[in-house]
Amino acid sequence: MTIYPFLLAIGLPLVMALALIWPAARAMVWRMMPLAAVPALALALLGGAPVSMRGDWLVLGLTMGLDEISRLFVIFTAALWMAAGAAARHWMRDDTRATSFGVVFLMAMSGNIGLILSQDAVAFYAAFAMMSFASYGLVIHSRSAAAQGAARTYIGFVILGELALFAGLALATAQAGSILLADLRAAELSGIAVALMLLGFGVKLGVMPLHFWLPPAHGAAPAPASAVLSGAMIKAGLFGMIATLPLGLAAYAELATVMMAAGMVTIFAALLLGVQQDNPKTVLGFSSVSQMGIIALGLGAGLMVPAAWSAILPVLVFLAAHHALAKGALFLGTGAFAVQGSRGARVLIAAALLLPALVLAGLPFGSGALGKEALKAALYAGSEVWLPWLTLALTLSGVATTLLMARFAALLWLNPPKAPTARPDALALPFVTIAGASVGLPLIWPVLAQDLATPIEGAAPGALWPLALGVAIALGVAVHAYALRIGPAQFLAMLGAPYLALAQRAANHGAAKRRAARRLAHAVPRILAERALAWRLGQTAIAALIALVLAVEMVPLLWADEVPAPATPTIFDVLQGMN
Amino acid sequence: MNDPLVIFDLLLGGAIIALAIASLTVRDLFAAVVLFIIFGLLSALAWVRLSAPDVALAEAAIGTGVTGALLLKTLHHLRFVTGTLGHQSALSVTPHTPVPSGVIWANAAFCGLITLGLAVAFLGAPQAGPGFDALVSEAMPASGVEHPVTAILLNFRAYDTLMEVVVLLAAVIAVWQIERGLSDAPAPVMGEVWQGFARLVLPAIVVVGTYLLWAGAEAPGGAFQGGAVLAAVGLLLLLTRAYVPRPGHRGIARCAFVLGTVVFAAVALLVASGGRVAFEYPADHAKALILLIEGLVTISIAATLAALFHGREPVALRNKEDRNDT
Amino acid sequence: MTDAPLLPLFILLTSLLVSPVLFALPEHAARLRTGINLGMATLKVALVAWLSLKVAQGVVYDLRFEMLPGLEFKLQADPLALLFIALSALLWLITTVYSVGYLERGPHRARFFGFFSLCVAATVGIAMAGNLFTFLIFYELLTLATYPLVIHRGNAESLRAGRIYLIYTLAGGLVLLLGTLALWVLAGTTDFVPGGVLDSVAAERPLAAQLLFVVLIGAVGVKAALVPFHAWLPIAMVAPAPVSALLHAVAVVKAGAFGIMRVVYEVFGIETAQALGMTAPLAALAGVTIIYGSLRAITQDDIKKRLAYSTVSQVSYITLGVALASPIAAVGALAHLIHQGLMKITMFMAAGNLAEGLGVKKVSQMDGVGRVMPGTMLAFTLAALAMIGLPPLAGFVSKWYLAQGGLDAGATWVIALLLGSSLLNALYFLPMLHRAWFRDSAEGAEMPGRPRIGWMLAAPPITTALLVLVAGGFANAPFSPLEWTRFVVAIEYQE
Amino acid sequence: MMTIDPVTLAIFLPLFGAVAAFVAPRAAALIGLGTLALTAAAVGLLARDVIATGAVIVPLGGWGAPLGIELRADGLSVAMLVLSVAVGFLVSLSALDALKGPANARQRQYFWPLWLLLLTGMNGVYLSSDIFNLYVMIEIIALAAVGLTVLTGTRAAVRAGLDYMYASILGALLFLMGVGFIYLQLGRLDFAGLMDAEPTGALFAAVALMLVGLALKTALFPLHFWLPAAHANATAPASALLSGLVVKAALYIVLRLSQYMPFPSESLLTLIGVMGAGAVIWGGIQALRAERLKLLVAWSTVTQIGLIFVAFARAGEAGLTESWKAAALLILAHGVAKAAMFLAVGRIKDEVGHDTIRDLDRAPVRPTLAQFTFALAAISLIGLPPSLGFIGKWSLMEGAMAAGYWHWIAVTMIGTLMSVAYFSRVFAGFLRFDRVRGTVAEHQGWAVADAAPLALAAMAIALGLMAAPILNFIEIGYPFGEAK
Amino acid sequence: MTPDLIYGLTGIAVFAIGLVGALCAQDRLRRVLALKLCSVGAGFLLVVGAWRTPPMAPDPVPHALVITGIVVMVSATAVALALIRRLQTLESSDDDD
Repeated sequence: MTIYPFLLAIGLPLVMALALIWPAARAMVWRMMPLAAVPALALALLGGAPVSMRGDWLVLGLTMGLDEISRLFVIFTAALWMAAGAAARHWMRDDTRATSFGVVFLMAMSGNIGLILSQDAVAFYAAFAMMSFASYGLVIHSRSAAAQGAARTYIGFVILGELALFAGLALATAQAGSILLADLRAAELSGIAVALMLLGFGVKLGVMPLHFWLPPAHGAAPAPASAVLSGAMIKAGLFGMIATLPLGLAAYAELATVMMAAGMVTIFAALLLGVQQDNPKTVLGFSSVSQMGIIALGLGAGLMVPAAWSAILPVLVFLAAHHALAKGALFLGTGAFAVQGSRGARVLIAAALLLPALVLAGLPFGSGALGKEALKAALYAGSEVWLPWLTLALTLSGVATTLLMARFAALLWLNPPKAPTARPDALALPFVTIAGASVGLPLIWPVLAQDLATPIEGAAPGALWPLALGVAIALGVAVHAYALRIGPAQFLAMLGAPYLALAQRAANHGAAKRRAARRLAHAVPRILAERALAWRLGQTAIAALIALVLAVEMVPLLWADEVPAPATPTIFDVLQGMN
Repeated sequence: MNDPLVIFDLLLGGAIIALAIASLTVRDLFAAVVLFIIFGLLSALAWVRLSAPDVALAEAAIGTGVTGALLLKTLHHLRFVTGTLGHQSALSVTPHTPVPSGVIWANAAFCGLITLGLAVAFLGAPQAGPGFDALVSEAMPASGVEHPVTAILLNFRAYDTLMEVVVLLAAVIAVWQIERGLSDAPAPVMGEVWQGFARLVLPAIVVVGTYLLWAGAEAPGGAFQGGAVLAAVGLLLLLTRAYVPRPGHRGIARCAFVLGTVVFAAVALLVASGGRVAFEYPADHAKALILLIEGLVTISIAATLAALFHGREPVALRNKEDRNDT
Repeated sequence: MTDAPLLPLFILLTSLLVSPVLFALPEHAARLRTGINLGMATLKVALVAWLSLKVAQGVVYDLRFEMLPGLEFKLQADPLALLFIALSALLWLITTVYSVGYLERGPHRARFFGFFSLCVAATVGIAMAGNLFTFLIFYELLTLATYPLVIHRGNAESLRAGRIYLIYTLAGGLVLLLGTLALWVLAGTTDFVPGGVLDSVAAERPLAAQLLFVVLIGAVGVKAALVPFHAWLPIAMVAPAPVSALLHAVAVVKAGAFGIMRVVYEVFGIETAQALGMTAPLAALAGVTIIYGSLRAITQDDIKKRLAYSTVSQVSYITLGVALASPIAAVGALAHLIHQGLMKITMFMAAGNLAEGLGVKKVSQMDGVGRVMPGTMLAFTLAALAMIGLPPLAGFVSKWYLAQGGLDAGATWVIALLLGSSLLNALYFLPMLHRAWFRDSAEGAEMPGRPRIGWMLAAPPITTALLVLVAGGFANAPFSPLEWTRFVVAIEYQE
Repeated sequence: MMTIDPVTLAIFLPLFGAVAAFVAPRAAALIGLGTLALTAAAVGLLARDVIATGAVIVPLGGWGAPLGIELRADGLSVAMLVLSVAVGFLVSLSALDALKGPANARQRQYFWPLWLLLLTGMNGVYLSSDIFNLYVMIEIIALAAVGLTVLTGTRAAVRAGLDYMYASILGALLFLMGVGFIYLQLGRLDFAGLMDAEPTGALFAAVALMLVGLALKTALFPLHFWLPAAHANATAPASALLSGLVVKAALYIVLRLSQYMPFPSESLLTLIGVMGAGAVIWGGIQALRAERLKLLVAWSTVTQIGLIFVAFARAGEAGLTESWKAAALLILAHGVAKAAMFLAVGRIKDEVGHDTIRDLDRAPVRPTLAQFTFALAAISLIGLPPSLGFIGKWSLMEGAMAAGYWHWIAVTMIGTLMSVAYFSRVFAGFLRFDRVRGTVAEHQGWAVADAAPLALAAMAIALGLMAAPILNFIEIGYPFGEAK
Repeated sequence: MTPDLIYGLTGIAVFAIGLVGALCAQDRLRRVLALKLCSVGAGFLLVVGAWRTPPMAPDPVPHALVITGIVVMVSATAVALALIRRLQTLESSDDDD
C-alpha cells in the first residue's frame, strides 16, 4: 500500500475545488459532488488498519495512515460529507454564489478528511486549519446580517483556537521530540501544552465557554453545510484530542476537573440557552453543544483517571459517530423539510425527523441511549467522587436533549428556515439515508468497529423515563404556552372542541338516523293499516284463524297413533256401511 | 241407493247449495234477494225432510218471508227513496274500492279448508248421537202441552224463549233509534187490485195465524209462526196504506212491543213462590199460563215484526231538527 | 311494646293525605295552603323525632297488609329508614318555606304543592318500605309525582325534559318490576332482611343471582344517576329551583342511592354480594361515575347544570361506600346520604335565589354577586367548600370515612379517586367562588342594588348551610347523622 | 210475599227496567238509575250468598240441566256482575250529565232502554251455564250495543256501527255453529256436560268456531278491525260501557269455556298468546299514531284485550288453572279504568270542544279534574302500582316467569312502555301552557259530572289494594267446586 | 246415504259459502244475505243433529233452538238493514261529516 490512496482521498476534493473555478467544468463538478468523499470512505472500508504511510518528500515528511479509531472517524465523516454533498448539489442549484460555496465546501471536506488521515502534527495542523478557515465561507454563505455576525464570531473563535492549538502543538512536538502524533501520545507532555491543545480543540468541540461561535454558525450556514459542520467538523475537536493527547498515560487532574465541570455545565446550560432560540437550526446547534458536553465529560474522566481511558475511548468514538449521524440527519432533514412544498410531504418528513431526534434524545435501544449507558458503565472505572454526578448528568441529559428536540420540532413546524427552490425528493434522499444510518447504528457498529464495539454491545438499552419526562415537560410547556397565548377559557374550550365535535357529529348522526327511523315508523304502520283496511285483511283473518285453529287442533288428531274408537257409530261409519 | 228419496235429497241439497252460491254471485241485487227467498223455501223443505216441520214453518214464515220482505223493502228504499242508486247500478248498493281478487281467493281457500275441517268433524260425530229425547219424553207429561217443541219453547227452555222475545224488543228499539229523520218519501203503493185482494185476504190470514198459534200446543206451529203470519197482516196494512202509523200511536206501539216480554217475565217471576223458582209453572195451571203467554207473545211478535218492517219510529217530522238530530 | 304502632303510617299520611287537599284548594287560597303545608311539615318533623326516639329505644315497627297471596305491603321503621326519613322530613320543611317564597305569584301553585307533598310521601314510603315490592310501589309513585314538577313550567323545553325523565325512570321502574318479580320467584320473598335473603339462591344458581343483582342495581341506578343512566338528571334541571333542590338533595337521587343500599345490604347481603363478585364492578362503576360527573361539571356554564353534574358525581360516593363492603366505608356512605343532601340543597336554593334575585343563571354571569347577595353566597360558599371536603365541614367527614373504608377494604385506589374527585370539585366550584367574591361585576352588566328577595328565600339556604357546618363540626355528638349512621351500619353488618 | 232469588233478579230487574224506560221515555233516567240501584242490591245479596255458601245454582223452571237451563253464580260471575253493575251505575250517573239538554233528548230517550237491555244481556251471560243460552244473550248484547254505538247518529258512528253489527252477527253465528257441533257430539248444552267430554273432532271444530267467534266479538287482534271506530265514535257514556264492559262478556265466555272444554292444547294457547302480543304491539303503534283522543283510548282497549289474552296464555297449558285469575284481574282492572277514561275523555271533549290530541295544548280551558281522572285511569292501564292494573300485570308476569315463558314477559314490558308512550302524548297536551295566550288557571271546568269518572278512576287505583280479597273471591266455586 | 249425511254436508257447505260471502262481499246488503246463509247453515247442522232414523221421532230440543235462532237472526237482520238504510241516507244527503 502506498500513500497515493491517501493523497487521492485528500486531493480529490481539492482538485474538484480547483476545477470549479473553470466555468465549463462546474456542472460536472457539481454532479460529482457526492462522490468527492468516496475515496476516503473506500480507503477506510477496504484498507486495513493500522496502516501508516510516509511520504518523505512532502513537506516535513508527510505521514498518513489509519488506525482503528481514525478509520471509524473517516467512515462516518466521509459518509456524512457524501450525503451533505448530495444535498448541497441540489440546494445550490440556483444559488448565485454556488461556486464559492462549492469551493469552500470541498476545501473543508478535504481538510476534514485530511486531518483524520494525518499522522504528523504539521499535516494535521494544516488540514485542521484548512477545514476551519474554509468553513468561514460556509457560515457566511448567505451574507445576511445574521450570517455575517455568526461568521464574525466564528472567525474570531477559529483564530483563538488555531493560535492555542499551534502553541500547544509546538510545545508538544518540542517536548516529545517528534512531529509524529503517535509520539505525542506517548510522551510526557507538560500541563501547559495539554491545556493549550485542549483549548484549541475545545473551541472546535464547542465546549462551554468556548461555544459561542457554534450555534449561530450552524444556524446561519446552509443546511448541508450545517450538517457537516455539526456532524463532522466539530468531531475534529474530539479526534484531535484523542490523536494528540497522552490520554491513558498521564493524569491531569486540574484540567480534568475543568473539563468535566465544563461538560456538565455545557449539557444543561446549552439547554437553557437553546430553548430560547427561535431558529430551529440554532436550537440544533445548541443541542450539539449539549451533546459535546457529554463527550467532554468522557474526556475529562479519561484525563482524571488514565486507567479508565481504554474503557472510555471506544464509547466516545461511538458517541461521536452517533452524534454525527443523528445530528447530520437532523440538519439535512431540516433542509429537506424546508424545501417541501406540500403539507403531506412536510408531515412525512417531520415524522421521519422524529426518528433521529428520538435517537438523539435517548430512545431505549437507540444509539444515543446505548452510548450513554456504555459511558456510564465505562465511568465506573473512573473517579469515584465524580461518578454519581456524572451518572446523574448523563441521565438527565436525556431530558435536556428531549426538550431541545421538542423545541426544535415546534420551531421547525411553526418557523421553518428559508430554503431555495429545490427538488424536494432530491433533498429527502440524503436525509433519509443518514437518518436510517443513525437509527441502524447499533446494528452497523459491531460490523465496523469490531472489537471496539464491545462496550456498546454490552450496554443496557437505556431507560425511557428521561425521554418520557422530557416529552411530558415539553408538552406541558407547549400547552401552557398555548393556553397563555389564547387565554385559558378559550383554551379549555379548545381542549373540549374535538370531543364536542365528535359528540356533535355522533348526535347529528344519531338524530338523522332517528329521524329516518321515525319516518319509517310513521310510514310503515300507516301503510300497513291502509292496506289492511283496503284489503279487509281483518275479515280474511277470521277465516284464516278458524282454519288455523282447526288445523292446530285436528291435525294432531289425524296423525295420532291410536285414535280411540268412538263408542257410538259415527256418521262416517254409516257412510261406509252403505257402500 | 235403495231409497228413491235419497236422490231427492241429493238433488235438493245440490239445489240449496247452488242457490246459496247463486244468490251471492248473481249481479242483480233484486235477483239475489229472490234467489235467496227460493233458497229459504227449499231449506224449509229440506227441514221437512228431516222431520222438523215447526222449524220449516218458522224458516218459511220468518227466516224467508219476513226477512225477504225486509230485504226487498231495503232494496226499494236504497233504489228509490234515497235515490243514491238510480239507474247506476243494480249491482251494488255501495260502491267500494275493490278488494284485490287475490284476497278474495285467499278467503275462499281458507273457507274451503274450513269446510273440509268441519266436514271431517261432522263425519266423525256420532250418528243419531245422544240427545234430549229421553229427557223430553219423560218430562212431557208435566209440561202442560202436548207438542214437544212448544213444551221446550215455553216451558223447559222458556228462559231462552223469553230472551228471544227480548232480542226482538231490543231489535225494535234499536231500529227505532237508528232510523229517524228520513225524508218521508212515499212508501210503495200497491195497485187497486192488490188493495182489493188485501181486503179479501186479510181476515183469512188472521184466522190462519190464530190457528197456528192454537195448534202450536199440540201440533207444529206456535207463537212465532203465528206471529209471523199475523205480522204479514201488518205488512199488508202498511203496504196498502190501510194503516198509516202516526206519532200518536207510539205509546200503543210501545205497549204492544213490550206486552209479550212483560207478561212472559212477570209470569215467570210470579210463579216463583212457595219454594218454586222462576218459570216453574204450577202443574195444574201450566197449560193456561202457557197459552196466555203464547197469545200475548204472538201479538208482540206480530207488532214487532211489522214495526221492524216499517222501520222508523212514527214521529212528527220537524225537518231541520230531525235531520240534524245528532 | 309500643304505644303508637301506627306511627310510621301517620308519618306517611301527613304528606300523602295532605296532597289531595292541596289539589282541591282554590288557587287564590294561598294563606290556607301555606298554613297546611307548614303545619303538616312541622308535624312530620315532630313525629319523626318521636319515632327516632322510639326506635333508638329499640321499639320495632312493622305494618303489613296483604296485597296478593303471600305478597305484602309492608312498612317498617328500621334505623336505616329513619335516617332517610329524618332527612326528607327536615328538608321538606325547609324546602316548603322556600317554595312558598319562590312561587309567590306563580301559576299552578295548587298543583305544585299537591305533587310536592306526594313526592315527599313517596320518599318516606321508599324509606319505610319493608320489602322490595313496597319499595317498587313507592318508587313508581315517586316517578309519577315528580314528573309534573319537572314539567311545571309547561313549555316545550320542560316537556322534553319531562319526557326524557319519564323514559329513564319508568324504564328503570319496569326493570325494577322485573327484578322484584324475579326475586319473588327465586327467593319466595321480597322482604328486606339484614344479611339478605338470597344466600341459598346464590349458592345454587349463582348466574341467576348475578343477573338479578345487575337488574336490580340497574333499575335503582337510574334514579341514583349512575353512569350511563345519568343523562336525565342535568336535563331535568328545567324544573323550578325548589324542585331541583328537592330532586337532587333528597327525593329522587337519594331514593336511588337508598335503593342500592337496600338491595346490597338487605336483599343480597353484603357477604353474598361479595361472594357473587358483584361489589367490585359496582365500586368501579361508582368510581367512573364520580370522575365522569365531575369532568362534565367543569365544562358547564349553566349553574344548575353544573350542580347537577356535581350531583351525579357526589351521589356515587354513596354507591362507592356501599360497594366497598367495608363497615367504615358504609358509615361514610350513609353519612354522605345526609351530608350531600344538606350541601346540595343549599347550593340549589342559593342558585335559585341568584336566578330569582338577579336573573343570574350562568357561571359566567356570577361576577361580583357575592357583594350583592352576601347571605346567599355565603351559604353557597360554605356548601361548596364542604363539597370539596374541607374540614370541619360535613363533606369532609364523609370523605374521611370513605377513604378510611377504602383502606380498610384494601382498595387504595379509593384514596386516589377521592383526591382526584376533590381536586375536580375544587376545579368547578372555586371558579364560581372566585367570580362571586373576587371579581367586579362585568362591565356594562347592570347589577341592581340590593335585590328584593324575601326572608322565605333567604333563610332556607342559610339554615341548611348552618346544618352543614353543624353536621361536620359536631359529627361525634350523639344523634348526629354520623352517630346514627354507625348505629345503622352495625345492624347491616350484623355486628 | 214472593221470595225471588237474587240470581234471577239480577237478570230480570234490568229487563223490567228496560221495558219501563222504553214505555215511559220521560222518566227513563229515573227508571234507569232506580233499576241500577235495585240490581246493585240484588247483586250485593247474591255476593253475600256466594261468600256464605259457595256457588249458587237456580234451575229455571225447576227442570235442571241438561233439559232446562240453570243459572249459576260463583265467585267469578259475581265479580263480573259487580263490575258491570258498579261501573254501570257510575257511568249512568255520568250519562245524566253527558246527555242533558234538549239537543240530546232523543239520545236520552234511547240510551236508557238500550243500556238496561245491555245490562240484562251481560248479567245473563255471567249467570248462564248453558251455551245456547249464551248465544241468545250475546245477541241481546250485540243489538243493544250496536244501538248504543250509533246513538249519536253521525255518519262515522253509523258506519262504525254497521261494521260492528256485521262482526257481531258473524261472531254469534260462528258461536252458534259451534253449539251445533257440541250438540252433535254430546247431545247436551250445559257446562256440566262439557266437562268430562272426550276430545273429538266435532268438539275441536266447536272450539275453533266458538273461539274465533268470541275473539271477533271481543276484538282480539287481528279481529279487532271493527272496534276502534265503533268505540271512538260513540257518545262518551256509550263508549265507556262498550269498552269497559261489553267486550268483557265475550272474554268471560272464553275464560269459562277454557275451564269446561277439552280446550286448549299448548299450541293453541301459544296462538292465542301470539295474537294477544300482536294486539299489544299493533294496538300500541296505532295508539301512537291516533290523532283523536277517543281513538287513542279505543286503540288502548285493543292492546288491553291483547294483554288479557297474553295473561290467559302466560304459563301454557299446565298453568291454565291459575292463569285465568290473572286474566280475570286484568279484565276487572280494564273495565273500571277504561270506563273512567272514556268518561273523562267525554268530559274533556265537552269542555274543550274537540278531542284532537295535537291541539289540546292550545285550549284555553283545561278541565283539570277530568284530566286528573284521565291520568289516574292511565296509571292503572299502564300498570303502575298500586293500581289493579299493576296487580294484574304482576300476576301475569309472575306466572310467566315461574313457567319460564320469558317471551310473554317481554311482550308485557313492551306493552307497558308503549302505553307510557302513547298516554304521555296526551299528558303533554294537558300540561303544556306556552302555546296559549294568557294564563290558564287551575281548577277550570270542574263539574259534578266529574265525580263519577273520578270515582271510577280512584276505584281502579284503590282496588289494587284489595287484590288479595278479590282473588279469594273469584275463586269461589270455580270452575265447579263446591256447587250444589 | 241418509238424509242427515246429505243435509249435514249441505249445511256445512251453505255455512262456508255464507262465510265467504260475509268476508268478501263488497256490497252491504249482500253481506247481510251472506250472514243469513250462515245462519241457515247452522240451522241445518242442529236439525240434522236432531234427526233420528225414521220410526223414531226427532229430538225436539234442537228444533226449538233453531226456531229461536231464526227469530234472533231476523232481529239482527232488521237492525243491520236499518243501519244500511240510515247510512245510505246520510251518505246521499251530505258529503261533509
